[in-house]
Amino acid sequence: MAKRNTKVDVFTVDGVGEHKKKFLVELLRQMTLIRRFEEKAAQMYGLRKIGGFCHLYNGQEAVAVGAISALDLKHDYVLTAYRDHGHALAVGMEPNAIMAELYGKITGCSRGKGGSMHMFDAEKHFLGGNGIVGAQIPMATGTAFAQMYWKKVMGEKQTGVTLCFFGDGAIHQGAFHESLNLAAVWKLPVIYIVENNQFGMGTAVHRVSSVEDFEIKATGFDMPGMTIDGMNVIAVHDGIRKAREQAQADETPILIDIKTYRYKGHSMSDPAKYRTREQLEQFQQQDPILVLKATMIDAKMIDDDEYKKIDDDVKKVVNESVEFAENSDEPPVETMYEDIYA
Amino acid sequence: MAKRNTKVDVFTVDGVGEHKKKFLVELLRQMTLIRRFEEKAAQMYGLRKIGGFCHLYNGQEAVAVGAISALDLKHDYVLTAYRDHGHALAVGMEPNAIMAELYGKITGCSRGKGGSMHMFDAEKHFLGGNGIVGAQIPMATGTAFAQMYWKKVMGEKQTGVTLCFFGDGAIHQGAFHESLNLAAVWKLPVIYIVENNQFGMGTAVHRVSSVEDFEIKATGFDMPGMTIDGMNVIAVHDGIRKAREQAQADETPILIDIKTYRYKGHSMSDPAKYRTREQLEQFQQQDPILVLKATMIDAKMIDDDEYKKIDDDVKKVVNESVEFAENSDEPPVETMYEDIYA
Amino acid sequence: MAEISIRDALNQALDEEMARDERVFLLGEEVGEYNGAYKVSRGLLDKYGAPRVLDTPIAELGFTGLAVGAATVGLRPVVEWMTFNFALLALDQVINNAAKMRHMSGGQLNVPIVFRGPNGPAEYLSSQHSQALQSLFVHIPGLKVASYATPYDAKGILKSAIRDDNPVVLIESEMAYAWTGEVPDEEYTIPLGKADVKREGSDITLITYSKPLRMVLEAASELESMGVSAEVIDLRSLRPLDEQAIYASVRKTNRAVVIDESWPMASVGSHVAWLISRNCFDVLDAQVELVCSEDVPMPYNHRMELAVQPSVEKIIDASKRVLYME
Amino acid sequence: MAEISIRDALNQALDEEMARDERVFLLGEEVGEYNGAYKVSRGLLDKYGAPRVLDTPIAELGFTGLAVGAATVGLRPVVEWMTFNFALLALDQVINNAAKMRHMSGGQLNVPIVFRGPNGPAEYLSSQHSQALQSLFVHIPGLKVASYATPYDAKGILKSAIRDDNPVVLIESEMAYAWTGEVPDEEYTIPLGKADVKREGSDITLITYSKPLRMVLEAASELESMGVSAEVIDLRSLRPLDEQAIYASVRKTNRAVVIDESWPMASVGSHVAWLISRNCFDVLDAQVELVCSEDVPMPYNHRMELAVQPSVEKIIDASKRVLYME
Ligand SMILES: Cc1ncc(C[n+]2csc(CCOP(=O)(O)OP(=O)(O)O)c2C)c(N)n1
Ligand SMILES: Cc1ncc(C[n+]2csc(CCOP(=O)(O)OP(=O)(O)O)c2C)c(N)n1
Ligand SMILES: [Mg+2]
Ligand SMILES: [Mg+2]
Repeated sequence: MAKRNTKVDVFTVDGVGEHKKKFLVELLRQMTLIRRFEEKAAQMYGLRKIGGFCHLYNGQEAVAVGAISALDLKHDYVLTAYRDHGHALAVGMEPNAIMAELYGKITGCSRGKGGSMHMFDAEKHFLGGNGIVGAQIPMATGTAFAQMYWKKVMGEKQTGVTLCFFGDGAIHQGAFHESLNLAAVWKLPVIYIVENNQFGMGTAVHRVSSVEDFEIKATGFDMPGMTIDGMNVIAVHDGIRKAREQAQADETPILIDIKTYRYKGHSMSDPAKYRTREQLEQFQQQDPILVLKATMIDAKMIDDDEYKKIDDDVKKVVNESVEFAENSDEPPVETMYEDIYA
Repeated sequence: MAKRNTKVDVFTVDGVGEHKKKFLVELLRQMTLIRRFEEKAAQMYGLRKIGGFCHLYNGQEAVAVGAISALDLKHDYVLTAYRDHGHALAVGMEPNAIMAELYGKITGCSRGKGGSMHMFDAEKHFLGGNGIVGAQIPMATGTAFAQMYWKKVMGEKQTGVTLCFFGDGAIHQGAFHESLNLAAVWKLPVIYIVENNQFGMGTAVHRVSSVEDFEIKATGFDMPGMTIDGMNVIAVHDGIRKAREQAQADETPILIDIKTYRYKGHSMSDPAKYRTREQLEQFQQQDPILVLKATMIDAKMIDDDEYKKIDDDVKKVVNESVEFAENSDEPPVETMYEDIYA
Repeated sequence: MAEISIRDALNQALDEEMARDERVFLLGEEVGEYNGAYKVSRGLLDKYGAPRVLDTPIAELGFTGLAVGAATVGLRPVVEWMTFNFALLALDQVINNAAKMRHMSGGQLNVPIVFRGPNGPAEYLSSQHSQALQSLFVHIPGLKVASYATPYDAKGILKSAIRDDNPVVLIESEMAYAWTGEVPDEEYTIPLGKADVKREGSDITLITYSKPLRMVLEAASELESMGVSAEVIDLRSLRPLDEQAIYASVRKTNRAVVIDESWPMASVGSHVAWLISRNCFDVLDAQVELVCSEDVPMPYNHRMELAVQPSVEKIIDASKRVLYME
Repeated sequence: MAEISIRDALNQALDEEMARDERVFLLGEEVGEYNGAYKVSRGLLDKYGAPRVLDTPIAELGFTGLAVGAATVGLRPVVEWMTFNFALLALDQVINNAAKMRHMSGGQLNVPIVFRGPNGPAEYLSSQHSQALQSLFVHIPGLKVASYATPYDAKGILKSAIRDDNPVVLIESEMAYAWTGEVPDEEYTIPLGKADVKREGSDITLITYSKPLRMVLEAASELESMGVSAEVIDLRSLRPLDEQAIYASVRKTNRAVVIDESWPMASVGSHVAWLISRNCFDVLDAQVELVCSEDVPMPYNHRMELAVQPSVEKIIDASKRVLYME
């Protein structure tokens, strides 16, 4: 009764890889937009313009941006949990609609019904925004099922893959295990991405998990697995692009553990006393925005002025979203009876 | 994104190993008792003395008998699913109480309330008999938790392990995955035994599972795993004895895949058309009773006459259990209000 | 008109809808090769093949959630739960996802899905396998819930449910799958949300749904022989409830008994009984009685099993109380 | 007597019972190092250490079932569900195992366990996080269910629940954790199963439990200023229900309004309203009214959130209807 080897390799990329400036600037812009958006959301939360649970994405930007930039959202789908502002921005949703949703306004993407945890954009193939830890995993397996079905049954030529994001905490839900088996047996094109930010609320990964590298769980489903450096947006992009190709070519699900870190508390009400200043600083030294910026400066693709312009543009967009939200109407109370039955 | 090795070794034992005659005769007797009991139950079901779902254990006798014979039921616990007559007999419950329960009589172990799927004997540390596929897995993790707790918190010197039996079908339930992680993190002395009889109802293992050797799932929890030849009762006994020692010494859960086969349909109403005569016969050639008997004859521990005497004794016990059940009273209808709240 | 069983009526509905719309597919444990634990899906795998008919692993939460996800992008899954007892494992996906997805997305996503399977007591199964769990679903806004106790209703309602753009939970009964009745040869559907007067009467209204319907009709005949004219309403739809049909009848008879095989507390039955008590207060000549299952887990022993459930005798007794008959 | 919050009353109850009985332990997400998502378990990990206070993985089905198993062999777990919304994942273990183990084993096994945590709407949380789910538990024989809305009741009831040999579900409310009130310095318990008259009156009975109690008392004051004397009954225990206490009051006032923050259909509220309608039929001067949440999933927007829930105004309106006041 011995144990098996559970070592993994972390995939990363040195320098800019094979990428062009235009593309990397776009990644940089998106990450900066998310960072600035979250800073503003925190500020507005402090002013009580936003209420309830508000889970910020600071520190994890490279995951959503790197992964989603590898998709074709005409065909692919994205699902995630309640920490969803970053993904919503990365799929290209309007900051206005997201900020207005945080304000609970009728102009919000979910008409003020969903709030922070429930961003959706059906047209952009972004299906939320789920508040129950792990509950998006079966659903995402289902959108991948539809992608298989459209091809096999309905003869569609081009169908995509589904990207399913969830946290290191969610991995212990039975829903994860049931879904991976279903996806493996039915050969569904779904890429399961653990956004392994080291904590589920106040609980460090090792306190509730017997393995810290989740790629290893793929073995139990005879499924390919991978581990990616999540502070490096290029690594995330390249890794997910390969995974996407493999998922389609081999008709297989893939499990990917992306190592990242959340800078803020779990939600706005969490002072995050359960971790050390040192750990936080260690990750902030690999900040995904700074890393990409530095890499691009090294590669002479960008300079500080150019970055400042990006940042200024982004700040303007974010400020406008606040203005938009402020000026939007509250939903008429009668709308509480709407959007329930089709 | 490669896959890992998922090969396993099957543990078995040649000949009688290091066992004495007396012990092996007892294993033989228990397996024969179960076989004869189930044959009688089938017969009584045909006569409508027994109703509902009735899941027989024919073919799998070596699993319950081999495993439970490795326990100390003063300290250890056993939990299983609805296919539970064999385990009930193996822990030493009275055939009378089991048959009466099948008849729904007040003298049944569960006072006629549980029936075939819900055999219990609290004194013998047999905690059911659970009808929901996989639902005993968290519960068994809980009795192992209590075993740890008694030692750590309450200072008890000697506490045992928990044996948790479940089917190859149950392994895809989220409950399995959640339990294994809990047991691994909290170092609980639980031995998870997959009674891998190749089918969950009419569904062959490979049709609903991406792996056929479930030992491999231990890897995802960094837990020891093992695979045992379940048609060989000595192998099961020796394997579980070792696992029990390791679970206690190393304070660890262990996952064991025991390869076996069910001779009858899933329940009495199933004609089992989903499998081939050949497959059935192939397993019947390794019938656990015949194998042990042959091994013992080879080792000159027993002869045909001696076996016939065992069989005759067992048949008598089984016939008496029918008589007991026939002559027992129906539960008074008012007892339906009893046994609900303590 | 052909005389067929509820089992076959459901099979026809599935078959016709799968033929009509390629997006409709069926999944669940043993629905394919085994032709269904209760043979409702007989022949469909042969006819449509995988993945239109899919045998799932025993993973209720996972395959239910998978179907919910597939529905949000336009497929139309029919999920068979082998029994509702096992659906408790899937409740999170039904309540937190299926019932809320349209709402949380501000109307962007629909979830056109059917959840169905046998519910309530069968025989000799003990407490984990004999639960009538509809009240848990009826409680939840965002779901529709319906039932049937005749082949005609079964076929028409299942077809409507499959075409509905909302999550619809259909409660069936193992004991009733073999019940037969006439079903038109032409295609038809029955709108969700409509109760049906299964027998007209003037002295008392008996309100029920699903399996107890038969026993209620029997009780009505027996009442007739006692000189009492009972109207029998089959609710069929539980969410939404056809309140107008209920009140119209009670306003005529001034007396009502609700018959529900659920446990009493926080049940469909006690809810309907309160609705009548409240909305017909001015015309009620007696309290509204509820005949339901005893408030106990179901025992295995068959005599006790029967004693736990509603019976013709219990219905007559309740009717007599409401009619002030001794 | 000290003036403390419900949060601290619960904390004291846990602390005292853990000190009294080594078999009592607490498990749940974030109950240990984080001191509880809502700080109910503050200090307990420091005082008792692991494994008496255990931070679990996010695996509601698994850790709930683990606790059920531990209870069957004599430990006395207190399971904290971070909120009841997440308990839907654990329902199989609660309904099919905890509530049935004693029954299926013919009385051999007890399951002395407490399930507790916040239930019902808080603020700005949308539909997956704002559900009052008690009706799903109250429906199930084999469970006990109770609630509290004062520190005194909270402490006394939690202590009784921990000492009870049955599975007890305790519904709490995030919004009420900070509510304060007097709690005796001496040890005490409150028996499960007993309602409490929180205010005496003679013209109308207002029946409620849990968080709405405050609002009901406010409504009662307002009614008083209108010349109406309202009696307020806090059910506290939902299963079993203290029916006698309810009927005794209604037989005095002849009028009743039930206030429940659940959805209406198949709810605790409509059940109690029917019980009164049936068992006080002879003395009721008006229909029994139910003030509950709107039958919709909870929106995030705060104005709508408030509009969905019961309010003082809605209670007054319902009371007026029952009193035939315009
Ligand atoms: C089923 C369920 N249980 C508990 C919660 C409460 N909760 C919300 S977030 C969270 C931690 C999740 O951690 P992780 O999956 O690592 O995601 P992260 O917050 O780190 O992005 C918990 C316990 C929930 N929302 N759903
Ligand atoms: C949660 C749940 N789902 C479905 C069922 C119906 N069911 C009973 S046994 C069974 C097959 C189980 O197969 P396996 O675990 O391999 O055990 P075996 O019958 O082979 O011993 C199924 C699907 C159930 N009892 N519980
Ligand atoms: Mg995390
Ligand atoms: Mg099997």
